[in-house]
Amino acid sequence: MAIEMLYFAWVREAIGTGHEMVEPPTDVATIADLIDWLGARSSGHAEALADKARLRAAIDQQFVPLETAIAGAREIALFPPVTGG
Amino acid sequence: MAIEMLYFAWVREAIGTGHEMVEPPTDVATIADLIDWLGARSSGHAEALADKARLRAAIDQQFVPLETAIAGAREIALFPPVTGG
Amino acid sequence: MIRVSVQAAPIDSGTALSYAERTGAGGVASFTGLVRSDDGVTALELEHYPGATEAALTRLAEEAAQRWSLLAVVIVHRVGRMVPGDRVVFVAAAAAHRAPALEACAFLIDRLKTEAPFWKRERRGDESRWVAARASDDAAAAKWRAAPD
Amino acid sequence: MIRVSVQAAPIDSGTALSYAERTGAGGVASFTGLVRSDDGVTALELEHYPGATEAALTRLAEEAAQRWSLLAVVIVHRVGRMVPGDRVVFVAAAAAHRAPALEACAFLIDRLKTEAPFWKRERRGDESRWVAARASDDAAAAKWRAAPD
Repeated sequence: MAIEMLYFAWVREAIGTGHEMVEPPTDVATIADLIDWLGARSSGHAEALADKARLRAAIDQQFVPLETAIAGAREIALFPPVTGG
Repeated sequence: MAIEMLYFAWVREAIGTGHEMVEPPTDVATIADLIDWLGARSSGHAEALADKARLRAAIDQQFVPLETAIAGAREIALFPPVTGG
Repeated sequence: MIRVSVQAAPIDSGTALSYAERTGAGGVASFTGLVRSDDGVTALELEHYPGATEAALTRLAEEAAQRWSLLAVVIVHRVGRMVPGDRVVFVAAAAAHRAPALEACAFLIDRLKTEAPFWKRERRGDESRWVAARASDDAAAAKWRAAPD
Repeated sequence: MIRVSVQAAPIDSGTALSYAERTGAGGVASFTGLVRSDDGVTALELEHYPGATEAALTRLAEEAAQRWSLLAVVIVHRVGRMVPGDRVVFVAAAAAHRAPALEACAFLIDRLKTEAPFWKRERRGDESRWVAARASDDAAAAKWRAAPD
């Protein structure tokens, strides 16, 4: 199943794009699994996604913990903790 | 010694003026004494000054308790509790 | 920077807010009090003690500025006749960070209500009455003395 | 009335404040966050998550409106490039009385800092770095959960 990945801030910069389509295998069950799987795509992915403690995620625009299952997700965003205001 | 009296809000309305010069006798020592003494000047004064619990005062533009001595005061204001803001 | 104004003219919030912003502040908190019409009030008349009012507001602004290391305090209070929707009072506090700005703003309006010599008269059609002071305002002002942080 | 805007254009505080006033409110509290220059920052760049940002701000405004029975909530957040003195964010809460307006305003800015998907990059001359999230912001946001009054 194709998922649209979105990246923001330094995650986007390290990966080199803010947007890509991916098709993870079925054993990629959670966002944490997805992060590990994406890390193998390029050295930029590896650098951006090495430390899960620095990452936050949203599924279909809802903030969720990294343990959340990705089944049914159309859009998943990975980004650093927010710093607005 | 002449004192300039100022009255505000319903105190002013009951007395019928916002301003008058008075010369209290020397046995009028505190603002509370002054209020009692002023109360005899007219029925309007009597009505305005009957209940000290409803009155606040300032000597030379500083808020003070009614027990404060008036010696040396040039301007004394009597008014209800404030309701600004 | 402290700016205090007691005025018969309408309050321009945008301008008043911008005074507080011209100081390199990271955060500006403001409070605007308006004439409500929900209990049938058709007009509000504000009387004050000229001279003493400005002095009281300036002292209040100085106390807040010192207590929270503020970069700016703005207090504007209208007097005279107002109608529902009109601004009665505007206070703003500017600080390097948001917490002191927000706290100081609450302090300013709480203390202004009990310390500045203003008196309100409400009109409802042909009737008119002086507004009574509220115990809840005294309590709100007193809490800033009880817990100096 | 809830009004949320995420915009590249400068924030007009006077207009934003007036949105909150058009509701018969007795009190309107606001907070404005500005770009500081005190640590050598020459420019600030704000990135956000289009769609998700507006949704997060609207949820936050609705939560505040319900919790404090607000008459209006206004949230305006700028994105893109800013310089010191520019307004980054403006929040305002309108209520019948001052206490709920002031509390809701603090709630809005505390929670916005940890819940809305914005990311800041600071420029100092030729250098540029992403701002790290602060534990103190998490603590400020968490206190609104710990003590629901």
